[in-house]
Amino acid sequence: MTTTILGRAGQGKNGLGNRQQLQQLLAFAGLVVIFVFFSVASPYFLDWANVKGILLATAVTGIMALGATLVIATGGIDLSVGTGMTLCSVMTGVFLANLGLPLVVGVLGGLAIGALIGLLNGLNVAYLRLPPFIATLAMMMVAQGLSLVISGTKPIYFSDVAGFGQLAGGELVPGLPNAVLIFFVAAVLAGVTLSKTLTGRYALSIGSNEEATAISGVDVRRWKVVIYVVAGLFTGLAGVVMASRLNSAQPGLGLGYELEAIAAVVIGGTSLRGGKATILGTVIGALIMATLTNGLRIMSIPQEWQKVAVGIVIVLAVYADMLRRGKEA
Amino acid sequence: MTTTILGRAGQGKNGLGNRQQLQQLLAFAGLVVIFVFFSVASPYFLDWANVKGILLATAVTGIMALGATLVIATGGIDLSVGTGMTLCSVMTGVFLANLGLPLVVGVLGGLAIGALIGLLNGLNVAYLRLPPFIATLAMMMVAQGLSLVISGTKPIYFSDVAGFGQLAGGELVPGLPNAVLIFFVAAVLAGVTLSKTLTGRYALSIGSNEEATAISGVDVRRWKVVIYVVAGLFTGLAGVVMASRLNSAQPGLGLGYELEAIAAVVIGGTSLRGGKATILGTVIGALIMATLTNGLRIMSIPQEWQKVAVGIVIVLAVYADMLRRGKEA
Amino acid sequence: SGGSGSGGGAPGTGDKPYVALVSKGFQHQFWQAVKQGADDAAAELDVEVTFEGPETETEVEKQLTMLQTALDKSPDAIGYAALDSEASIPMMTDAVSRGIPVIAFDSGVDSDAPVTTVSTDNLAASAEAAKHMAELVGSGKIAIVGHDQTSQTGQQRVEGFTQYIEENAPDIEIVDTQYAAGDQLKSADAAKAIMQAHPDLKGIYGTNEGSAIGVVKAVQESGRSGELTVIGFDSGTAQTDAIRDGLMAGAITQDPIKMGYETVKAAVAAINGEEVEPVIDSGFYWYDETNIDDPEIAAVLYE
Amino acid sequence: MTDSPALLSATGISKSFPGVRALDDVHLDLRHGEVLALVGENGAGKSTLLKLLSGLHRPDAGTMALDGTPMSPSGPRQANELGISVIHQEFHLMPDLTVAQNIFIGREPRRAGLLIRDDELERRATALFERLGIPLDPRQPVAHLSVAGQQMVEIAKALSFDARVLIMDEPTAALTETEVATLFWIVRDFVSPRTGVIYVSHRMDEIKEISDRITVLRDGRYVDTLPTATTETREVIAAMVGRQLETGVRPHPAPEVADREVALAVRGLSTRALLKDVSFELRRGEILGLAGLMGAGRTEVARAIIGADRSTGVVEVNGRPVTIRTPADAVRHGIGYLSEDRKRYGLLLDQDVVRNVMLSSLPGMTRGGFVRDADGRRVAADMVDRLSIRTPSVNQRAKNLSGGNQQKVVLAKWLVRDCDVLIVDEPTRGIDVGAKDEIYTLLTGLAAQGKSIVVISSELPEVMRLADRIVVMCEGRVTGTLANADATQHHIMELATRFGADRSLVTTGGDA
Ligand SMILES: Nc1ncnc2c1ncn2[C@@H]1O[C@H](COP(=O)(O)OP(=O)(O)OP(=O)(O)O)[C@@H](O)[C@H]1O
Ligand SMILES: Nc1ncnc2c1ncn2[C@@H]1O[C@H](COP(=O)(O)OP(=O)(O)OP(=O)(O)O)[C@@H](O)[C@H]1O
Ligand SMILES: O[C@@H]1[C@@H](O)[C@H](O)OC[C@H]1O
Ligand SMILES: [Mg+2]
Ligand SMILES: [Mg+2]
Repeated sequence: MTTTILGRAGQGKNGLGNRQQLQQLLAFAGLVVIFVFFSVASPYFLDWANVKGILLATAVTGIMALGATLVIATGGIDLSVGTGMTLCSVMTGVFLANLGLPLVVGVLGGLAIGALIGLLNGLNVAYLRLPPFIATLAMMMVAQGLSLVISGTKPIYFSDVAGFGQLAGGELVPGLPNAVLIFFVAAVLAGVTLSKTLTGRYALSIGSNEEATAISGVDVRRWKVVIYVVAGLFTGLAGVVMASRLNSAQPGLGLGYELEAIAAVVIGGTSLRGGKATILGTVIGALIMATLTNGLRIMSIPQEWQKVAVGIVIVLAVYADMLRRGKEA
Repeated sequence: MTTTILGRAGQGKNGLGNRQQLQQLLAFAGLVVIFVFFSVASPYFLDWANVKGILLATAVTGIMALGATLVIATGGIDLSVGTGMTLCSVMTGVFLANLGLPLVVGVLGGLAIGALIGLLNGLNVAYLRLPPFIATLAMMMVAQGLSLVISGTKPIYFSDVAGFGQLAGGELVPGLPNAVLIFFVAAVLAGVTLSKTLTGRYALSIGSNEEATAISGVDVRRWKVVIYVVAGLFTGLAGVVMASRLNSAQPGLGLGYELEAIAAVVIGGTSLRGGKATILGTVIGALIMATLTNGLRIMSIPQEWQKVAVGIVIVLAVYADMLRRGKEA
Repeated sequence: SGGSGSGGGAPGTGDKPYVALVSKGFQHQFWQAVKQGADDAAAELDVEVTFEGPETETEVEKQLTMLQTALDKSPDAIGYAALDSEASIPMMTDAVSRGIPVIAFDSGVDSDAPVTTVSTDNLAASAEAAKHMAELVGSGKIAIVGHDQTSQTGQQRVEGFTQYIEENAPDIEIVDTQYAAGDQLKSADAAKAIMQAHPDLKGIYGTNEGSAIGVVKAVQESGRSGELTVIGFDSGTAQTDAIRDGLMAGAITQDPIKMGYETVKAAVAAINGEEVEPVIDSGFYWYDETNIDDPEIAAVLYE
Repeated sequence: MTDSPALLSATGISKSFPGVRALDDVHLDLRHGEVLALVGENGAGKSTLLKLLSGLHRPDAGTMALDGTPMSPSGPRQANELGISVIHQEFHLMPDLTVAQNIFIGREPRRAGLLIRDDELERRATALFERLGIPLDPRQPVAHLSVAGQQMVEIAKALSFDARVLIMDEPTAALTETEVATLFWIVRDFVSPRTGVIYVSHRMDEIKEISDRITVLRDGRYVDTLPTATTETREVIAAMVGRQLETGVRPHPAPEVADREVALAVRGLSTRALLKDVSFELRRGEILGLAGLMGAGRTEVARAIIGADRSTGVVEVNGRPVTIRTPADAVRHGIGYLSEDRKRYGLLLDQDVVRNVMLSSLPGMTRGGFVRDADGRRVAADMVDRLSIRTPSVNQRAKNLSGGNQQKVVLAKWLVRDCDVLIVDEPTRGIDVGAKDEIYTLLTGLAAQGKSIVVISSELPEVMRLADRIVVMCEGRVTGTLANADATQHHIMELATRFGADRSLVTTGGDA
């Protein structure tokens, strides 16, 4: 749908699969260029400790971005991932620290809250037919408010919840923090969901042509709800990981994360118009953002210039990526 | 495009013109309901001082939302309005307070910076074919960074610039702050632009079907640039009004305004998919947001619950509005 | 939540005096502590109090709108923590002309309008932090993780610190200052990057609660606990725990509860036409492992 | 014939849309083993009737029955389950999904109930294409297919169900004769004593060839059902339009244009994908036909000329070489292009007739920078009149018009723009016989006024009827140019298949 008449040279030589693989490789190339640049610019950059830092910095936003990718695939948008994540953190805190439920129950509870947020988003979008922007904007505010109300505007600490901090901070794979491991596993799950399950297939189909999908006998409304619920599960996971990493639930946090998550998705090559999405792209998009920020900091570029630099690099990276793909956004 | 086969009863009774008038009237009814509710709930609400406060609170976001409406009509999005507005404030400060240029020159300079921001956005979107989300996200960061760099991260005060504060604060029409007057005049200009000029017509055509518009002989790329530049002018105007209202340019401000502006546009009934837009709707959307916030504050609803309430009311308002329009978003 | 005693009806409609507080924020524990102090005073002095503030400390315009709405409720007094010391002057003058006394808190305004100013001297407080940093580090490289680049508080917390080091500790070099909006995760990421770029870094100063906890997190995650001197600002459970666990050398705390309390008290005095001191210093304290449980310190720390 | 109930019947059907009574007490019955043609002018209500049968819309009144059992499908899926398979006039495809994914959407084979087996999906699609003789690549994204390719996907999709009733709404509008032949072979193969086909078309020769009986609608009302074998085309048309019509006449000997100046010259036009060294000249007042099989590159020539695609070569307007990088440049040089794909490249579906008709001519309809909507409405009303566009008002949205009427709106847009050179690509796609003739008259009239026209059409009779000269293409090359007098179907087909190498519906081209 996004192919414009101008400059459609060289289109469609390969099937969708090949093209997308190619495109991801190229986005990956962009990431590599950034990596190489910083490695040359700073001797401290290519340290495992620093790379680990980048990966950790990617994890939470990255997990949110995975869910957002599914929603964006339908042509929707999810503005509630940031504060929704916070609400999941807070509820995990309520379950574990306040109510003293077992670890597993608390974590599943956190995920369930995410699913619930997704369910409400999905119902509002699919059955009330609200524009996703409105439905999830409203949810963003409601979740933000509820986080504060429920927590009494105070952080909830997990200090007494044995093992909770290890969820994100431990290293099941030596040298690799669990948060990063969780991110990667979640990415694989999201990838399989997108490309191998009905949820993903219908997400793409709805994003490609909602009316035609409905006419083809797919229960579009039901599947939209499913898609938002699945996205909500990722929000829940992000909330749990966040809480574990901070060993506390911070009710005031979250606003602004949604934009970062969506940016990661779009930089990765997923179209906001729906129909086209790539999880690998999203992972790379999230890594590009985190790497840029880290690299500029390592180079001690003054904060105000960092913003300018990130903006310019994003334009360059996405443009270069598109050039190679034959200007087909 | 959002109409699905399910439940599209009653569509297309009238031409586009009539339908849109109707829809705006109904959104207006929503605003009236909110107004009546708060008037009954609080004795302070219907005070002219308070209504003036609401209008003032609407002005800056409202002006930004006007420009955003044009961009959204094309199916694009402008994330740079918030920090772009700040950069225009800061530059107005540089022109007037630092360089001591004449008032008119400084104000026109501020507008010109807005146009420049729009020009860059437009070029990136039209000629580099970047997704509007990416192009304007990058601009959002660049503008934020530059505001800090140029101002040296300190506010620029206009205390010595005679008459500047009067621009927004004065009352050409007694009882009505100029900022509000400027907003209304800008809204009329935007309305005329949208419905009566080539810029607006082509914006809607591009949003409706970009490829068909191009094949029809419209120079889509050039017009996109024009549209973003016009939107940038509104950003510039918002910056000047903001600076005048605060009698200072606050370099740290701006982030988050873009979401509010876009929300006003969407609540007003303009579709993020493009092709449908209404300036009156945007004005009403902006008023709904400001009125809600104000009313809840006047009722001294605890701040955390305010968010929850605003979220819920937005869902209700938009849903009710859609119901009456026959579920056609 | 809400204003204490706001009960069912809107504040100001009852017969109790009504004091509207417009602060710089409300989600931070610091502001919640201010609010608590205000609520305490309200209960004690039998007045109604409302408390609100914008989400971040850059939102100057949002705060002005809040102030405007507060004035529209015709309160008997206004408490105001200005994000920008000049932008609100016309509104405060307006309040004064309507006979509504204004109490400034947290930071002052460049105007005669306020009856009094209840605040922390942030320059002095951060110099105190620097003094302890200098003593603990002796010489070498240190860095700062700031919480806000544009607000007066944010800037003074860096300025006071830097000035002290430059003037009194020639052997110490501040190699980097990065800002991370007081977000714990982002502050942690920033601190890590700084540590990475300066392997021989000896200390980091975090300018508010979120920044300080982020720095602790970064040191912990890099496995360098004990090697770096971390100095924080404000309190909150995470910070006090970090000090008890030896992860943080110490921190400056203000006395937010007193700040809130004194603000409301001064407001009531002004309403009653009583004389009020032009400046009320709500004070600040250095606390570390050694004095954290002292009663006078414990009293000013909050969770 | 028999007293067993009809395979599919509809009685007393009425359906209204706001401002339009689309169907009024219509009935229809499809017998076992027959192909029933459904004909009528544009906007007569054919598509609406089919949408009722397939559950896309609900009738306001009337009943429908399948094998005598009353039915009222609640939606397309239920219609499918009942054994009714429909190829709608408007495609319902997901452009970002592959051909195979489109065909089996909603019926994906899965492993352990969870993971979609795309290999199996492709295998099934391949098998289906082999059975139907359709050269499609199952892994191709639909976005990369031409209109004809998309049409074939719709056909394959409809046949992938185990249907008893196959309903086809103008399936051949986008197809050339070879593909039509394939389709007819498929239809004949499908028909058995337990099945039946409803076939909508404006092409009378096809109806003659494929159908057993013909049901005629006019203005939303039932007119008659006629046995094909014993009915003259003339009579069918008379029933459709309610009067006698002269059709199929070749123009008077072409006017002598050879000595007129060249309005448009194309020299050595090539594209990376397909075109190789395409050259031709178009003179003032001339109608030039472009003929060829599907994928021959006619559309691509047009798109290259107007700058919609990148190409190399020279385009001269009035003897001067011009640089055309975008369609806007082309229009500036007086060249307009009516696309074969009205939905994608022609219409603003969400906007009304006025805005669509004005789109190409807006700058000329402004005063002092302001658009004069009154002008637009007047012009649109005039066009609605001239082209007999069936619409309740000029403020009707394009998407609510019938297919043929949409096509007329696109045509109207270009007539209003009044270009010196007009390239029309399948200009009468979906337009009924009567209106077709009016459009032919209109085009010849334009040429008589000195406009130059390129007609691209997959219907050879159309090209032969209109064109003074015919350029025939095959695989991106010009294989011959014929004067109207020398052009016979046989002759053209010979040139159109001159290379005879493997063609594919998959119009990606490039690596041939
Ligand atoms: N959704 C709709 N809303 C309003 N009017 C409609 C709608 N669908 C069809 N119509 C109108 O109903 C009438 C019948 O349309 P229909 O599409 O059935 O005609 P048709 O016989 O298929 O014509 P064609 O040969 O042009 O395809 C037309 O006047 C059309 O404008
Ligand atoms: N809608 C389209 N989108 C993208 N490419 C197209 C489109 N239409 C045609 N093409 C390109 O044009 C080339 C040749 O097909 P073209 O449409 O020009 O042939 P044609 O002779 O007009 O036949 P037909 O239109 O019947 O398919 C194809 O290789 C294809 O790449
Ligand atoms: O300005 C505030 C400051 O006074 C407090 O110490 O921490 C939070 C800040 O936002
Ligand atoms: Mg039809
Ligand atoms: Mg063609």
